[in-house]
Amino acid sequence: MNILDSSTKTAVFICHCGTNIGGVIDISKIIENIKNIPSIAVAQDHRFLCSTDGIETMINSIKTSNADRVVVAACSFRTHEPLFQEALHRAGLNPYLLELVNIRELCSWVHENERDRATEKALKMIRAAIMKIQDNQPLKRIRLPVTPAALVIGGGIAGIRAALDIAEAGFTVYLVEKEPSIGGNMAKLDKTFPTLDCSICILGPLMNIVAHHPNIKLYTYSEVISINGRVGDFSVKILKKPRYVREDLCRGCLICIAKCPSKTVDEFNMGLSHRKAIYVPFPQAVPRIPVIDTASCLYFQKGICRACEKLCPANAIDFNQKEEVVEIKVGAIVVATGFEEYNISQVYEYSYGRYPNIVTGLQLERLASSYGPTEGRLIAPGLNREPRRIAIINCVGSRDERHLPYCCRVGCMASLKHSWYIKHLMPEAEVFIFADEVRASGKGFEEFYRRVRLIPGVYIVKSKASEVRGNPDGTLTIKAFDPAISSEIAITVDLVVLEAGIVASRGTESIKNLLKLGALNSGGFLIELHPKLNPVETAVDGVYICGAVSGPKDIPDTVAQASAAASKVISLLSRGYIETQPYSAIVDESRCSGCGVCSSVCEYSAIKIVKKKERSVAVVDEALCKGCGACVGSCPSRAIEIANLKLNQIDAMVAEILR
Amino acid sequence: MEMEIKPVTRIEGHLDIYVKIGDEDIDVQIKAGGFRGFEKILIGRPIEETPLIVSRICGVCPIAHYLASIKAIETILGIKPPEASNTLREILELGGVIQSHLLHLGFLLFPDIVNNDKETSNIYNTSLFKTLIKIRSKAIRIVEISGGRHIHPFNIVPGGVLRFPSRDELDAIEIEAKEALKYLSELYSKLSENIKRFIENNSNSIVYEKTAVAALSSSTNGIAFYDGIIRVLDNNDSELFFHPDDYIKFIAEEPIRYSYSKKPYIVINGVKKPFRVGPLPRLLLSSDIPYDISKDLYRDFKSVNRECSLNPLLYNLARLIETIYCFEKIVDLVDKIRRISSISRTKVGLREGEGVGIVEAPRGLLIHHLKCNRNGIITYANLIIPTAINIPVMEYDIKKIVRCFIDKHYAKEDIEYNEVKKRILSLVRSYDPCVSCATHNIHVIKH
Amino acid sequence: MGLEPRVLAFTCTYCAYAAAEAAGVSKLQYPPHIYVIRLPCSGMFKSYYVFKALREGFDSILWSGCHPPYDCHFINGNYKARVKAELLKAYLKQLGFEDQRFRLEWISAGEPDKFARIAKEIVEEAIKTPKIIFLEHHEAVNK
Amino acid sequence: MTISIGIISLAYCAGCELALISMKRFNELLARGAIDIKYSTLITDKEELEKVDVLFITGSIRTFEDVETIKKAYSKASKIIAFGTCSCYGGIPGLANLSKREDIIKSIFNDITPTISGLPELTRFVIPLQTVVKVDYSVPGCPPPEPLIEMLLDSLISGKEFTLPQKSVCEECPLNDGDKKPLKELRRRLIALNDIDVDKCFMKQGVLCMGPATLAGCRALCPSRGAPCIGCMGPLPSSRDQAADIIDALGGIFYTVEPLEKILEAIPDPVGLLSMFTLPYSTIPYHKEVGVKEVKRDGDGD
Repeated sequence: MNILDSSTKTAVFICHCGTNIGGVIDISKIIENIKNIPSIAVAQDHRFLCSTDGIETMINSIKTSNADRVVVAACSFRTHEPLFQEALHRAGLNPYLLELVNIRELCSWVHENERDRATEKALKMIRAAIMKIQDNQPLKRIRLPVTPAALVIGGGIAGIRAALDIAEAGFTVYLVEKEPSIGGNMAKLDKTFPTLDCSICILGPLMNIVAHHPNIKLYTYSEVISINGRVGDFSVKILKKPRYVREDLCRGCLICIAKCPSKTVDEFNMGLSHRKAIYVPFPQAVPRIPVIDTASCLYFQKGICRACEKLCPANAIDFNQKEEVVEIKVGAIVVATGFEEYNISQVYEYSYGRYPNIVTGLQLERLASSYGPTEGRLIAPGLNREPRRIAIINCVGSRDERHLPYCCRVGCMASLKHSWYIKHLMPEAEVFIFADEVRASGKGFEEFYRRVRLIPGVYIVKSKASEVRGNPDGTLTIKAFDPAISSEIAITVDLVVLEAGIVASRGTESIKNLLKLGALNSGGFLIELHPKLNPVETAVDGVYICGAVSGPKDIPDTVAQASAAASKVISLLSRGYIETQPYSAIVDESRCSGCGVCSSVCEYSAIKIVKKKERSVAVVDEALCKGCGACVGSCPSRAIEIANLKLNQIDAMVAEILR
Repeated sequence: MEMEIKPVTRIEGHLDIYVKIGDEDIDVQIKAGGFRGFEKILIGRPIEETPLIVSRICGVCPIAHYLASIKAIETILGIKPPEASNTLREILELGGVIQSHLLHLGFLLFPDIVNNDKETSNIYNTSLFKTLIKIRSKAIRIVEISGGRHIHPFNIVPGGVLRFPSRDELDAIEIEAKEALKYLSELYSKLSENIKRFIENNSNSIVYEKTAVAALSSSTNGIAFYDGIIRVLDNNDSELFFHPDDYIKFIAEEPIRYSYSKKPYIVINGVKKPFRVGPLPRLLLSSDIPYDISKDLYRDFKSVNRECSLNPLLYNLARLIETIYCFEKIVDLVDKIRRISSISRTKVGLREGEGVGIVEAPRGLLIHHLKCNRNGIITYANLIIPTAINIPVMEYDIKKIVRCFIDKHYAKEDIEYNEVKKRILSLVRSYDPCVSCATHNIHVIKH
Repeated sequence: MGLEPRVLAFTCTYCAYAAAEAAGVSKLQYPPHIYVIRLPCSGMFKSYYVFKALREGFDSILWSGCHPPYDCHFINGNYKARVKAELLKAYLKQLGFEDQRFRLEWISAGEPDKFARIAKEIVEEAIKTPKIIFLEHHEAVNK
Repeated sequence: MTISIGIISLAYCAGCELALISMKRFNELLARGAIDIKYSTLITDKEELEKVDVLFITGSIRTFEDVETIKKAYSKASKIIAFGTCSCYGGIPGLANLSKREDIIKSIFNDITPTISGLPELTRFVIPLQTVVKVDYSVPGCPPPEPLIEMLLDSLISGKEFTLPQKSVCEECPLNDGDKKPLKELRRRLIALNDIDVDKCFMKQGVLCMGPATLAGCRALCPSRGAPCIGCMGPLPSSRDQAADIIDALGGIFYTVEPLEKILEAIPDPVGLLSMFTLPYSTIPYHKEVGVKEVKRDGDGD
């Protein structure tokens, strides 16, 4: 657009920012220059434009000069754009008719010793902005309604906490858990560090509240299979796997389990014991409704038995149950799919999986648990007796470029806790912790560390173990380099505990793909919107993450994040509407060929190709569009543009700088 | 005396002729205009794009260029296309020859062979023109089915063809060819009479120089357009055969005094000789034709013109016979293609190398010689074009015409300019020179 | 007239532009020949901008965005820019233009020093490289 | 009413002229006397161009002789049509803009320095007609596709304005389903031949197709008959750079390419492949050495 015959009237305000700008740039010279541009209605400077006086001056000048667009040359849009936009609004102008030029950070502060050139550069920047704003359009944020319900994926402590918080605020929550019971990893722990609370004693009550909360609809033994839509309006499909036990009839007497003749490996006890083909994972399971495992059930495998069906007093066994797909609508989604232990059989030097007396940290939790395979007695699996000497190796797979480059954040404290378990159960035992450093940075952690260190018989070897090897008598020898004596040492023990690294749980990837979230290559953890300022938001509006799915965390951090995610959901749902940011992509249908490049490029599924009058054209869902411009950058027809950052506006800036 | 024909009309491209009649000798120079520089353009291009680029050398015979380079590339990559795709290429090549020949008969030569006084003043409104156009449109349809598009086709790729025609499309080729043959048989006697009359009217008794002739030849010494070895008949009637890959030993190019162009010569026993290529040499070199209609016409033609005395105006008649032959061969090939499995392509991979592709273009022998590096990028390209081969011979022929007129009139001042010009033009047009091809890079200029 | 040489920098809002602003906050000095245009994301890369800027008289063009793999605020805009830049560089190279006329750099919001260093480098390079003037089509017939 | 036409040609292959006279419609108009070819060295005997209603100019400008031809012809027609891609955008001969004219001559004449005058001198680089003279209509295509010629003839007969399509080949392409999510990685066309399905969108199969960046009007002739578009129709009206547009699309679609060198394995000749027909028309129309003046700097100054 040629500003010489422009019918627009532009107001320009230049801020001295005290001496921050005015001390370097000759503002009066710039004002003189731009006053000659015909479309300029007013060009003014001010010592502090962001002061109350500055804002009032701006508003008055805009009103008296009848300006219809405004260029402010001052500082960063990040800090000051809302303020100046509000000024425009008060002066009766659409706030998007503002162009803020940063002549402070991008000019006066970085060219302090070159006043003339800095002045020239600032002038060009301002003139370019004047050219650019000629084509700015008034923009409007769009309001869209929000479905007052939320989906929480994952029934561990994070999902439970988030679901409860949202439900307490009065909104419907659908809590989906793939296992037969909620509880997650925390239900497997015996105690929690550093306080040594009984884990299930603090988790169990919450699980029960969830089960009976009027606002929570619980889907256990279920998986999310499809998610469509946008913030405020997601449609979700949940696949309910058949339990073969009718939830409406079962009273939880568990007679069926007692009479079931078939046994198989118990996953909840980490493979350390056996369970029946019909089972509840653990005594405190919620819901307390058994599940038939078809892989080990005699009826499903051989067509015989049906003992459970015959003996069930409630006639709840139903071998004909089928998969069921439930469709729900929600306004927000919380992903809390948690973690699992890294597959440490890949850490070959520690021989996990090759000797029975090598267990992971979580397996030790089960061994120590009163409802575990040994009912709280610490029996070494391969010895059938209590071990006398135990080694704990830290950082197995973690902080290791070959495996997981990051710290698991809980292994150090877990190793101390495990030492405490051992000494608590067997005061005579000796415990060797192999750790090149012990990280104890949380609340009460250092104190716990001191407490464990003072227990006689707990030794910390400040070194990474180099190898674990089995001996013919069933014992194990650990080799390590001890820096304290600058020599290699070898310690023979009865049991080795490997504190395994942590990765995102197996189900996370499919959820990530359904929601188009970002994930890290190592560990598969989901990426937050901003690591500092938006730790529970994601790049997809209306989708939040909490707990170990976004990275290794201990329980307090997980719970805090869960509540944070819940509060984000609550504020979204209670507001009842969303406002889209107005910088969305705009399709020029006279140019669009419907080639589909933009819709394929869009990471937010905001663009669809639809038939309009026999011709295919791209249509943007403004509610989904983030205004990133990936489509603009890829459109071979130059048919799609971002509002107020159109191609000709960039051209105009480029041309003006070169003028 | 000097004479200038600028531009030569009713030929493809810009061609100017300069004749200077001195006291002792006659100097003839043919200047081809236009310049594009394809051999430079080709350097640096990926080999698979080469056929698409060389096709743009000429809009009249793109198919010949296209297929010659495909063959060169396949030699480089060491791949053999499936039989069905080779047959389809041959159909395409024949279709291309027909449409070029009929362009010449129906447009370029047309004003000379139509008796327009009988019908209408608008030669394009004669039934002869309309029929020729109709036949040509059938050839175009055949090319479109086999090559994708009739000017600058795209269906052929290194290793085979992109899309193989469906059963219905093969049927369509057959139907078009058969219909064309029907029209041509009806038209033949009238058309050949007109052409013969034109030849008679313009030949007088000029005896043209006998030169060597060359063409691709099948294993049975028959006409070969797509695949064969090169057969040369020297002006002393001795024969020479060589394989396309050996062309470099037998076909030389050298710069000439008045031109920047390299002109091709055939080397026979160490002697460089100009030679003719095109429809006439093709017919003369062929032992026989196996098809019903064209066999008789061919035998007829051969019996009258047994000697290779070579009146270049006979090119016009040869073109008509060849057109019929090509349609008949297409019918034959469609029949063959139905009987073999229609695998479209063989596997291709890159490698470094060098390859020569030779086909018979409508105007004669066309040679593409390419080299590429291991990334499949062209590093060398040499193209030998039939029109360029014929230009030196055309210059001899024009000299003969002028000489004949001088002999007739004794004094060169008495020569009737327009009469000579008419003769020269009919001669040059008979060769159907394709100057775009010839000037893909060369420049023949006056001094 | 004006500052010579001239460098145009396209920056993404969340990383490179943030770094440019942070360079200002830290008062890191660099030559004033560089002009910054803020785009939402480096994925908005349009090759057209580079051609146009070069043709119209910019001596060098810098395209900058967030570090791969995870920094991009819009998931993978930087990857899209990366592939386009690679093709564009090869294209310009084939047309005989020096590598320094077009640069792609990843600058995170936490690297103001890197922004200042690159700005300085690119201007210094531009000073060493001759200024180019394109012939118009009608000038091709001047002998 | 009879419309007199003339056809002149510059650096060309005659394909455009042939496309015109091979049109059924054109031959009908000829027979009816609605069109009278006043000048064409291909099919008429006239040696000089006389006044005509419509002048078709085919081919690009490569020599000073071409310039003279235009100068002589320009005033003799009431309507000038840049006919064919060479005339509109430079065409394949335009790829010669990658080399200096001296180098072109040298490569062709085998290092024999020309000593004889009379050679029409080459222009510094190939020029598309429409960049140096005003044309009434430009009709791109190599050769111009039948539907477009049909439209042009309609407009000439009826006197209505001729307008080019505004959209890309994808719009007309039967293989375009509005989705370009790649099913395979980007590969070189030759390599892709080994597993390509010619009835599916080529881009999705990881094959460079210029369709998205190429003007419509051909009814997607090549893709609909099994070949990827090579861009002969030139850029869309909003653009001068097919290369820029297709690079953008490729980057958006194939952003996961790893390692990055693979992208250049797939596109080994960016200029030749992405500006095959339009280099002389694009924003940077030639190799730097061909058309760029370099001015040494004294240092950084104001």
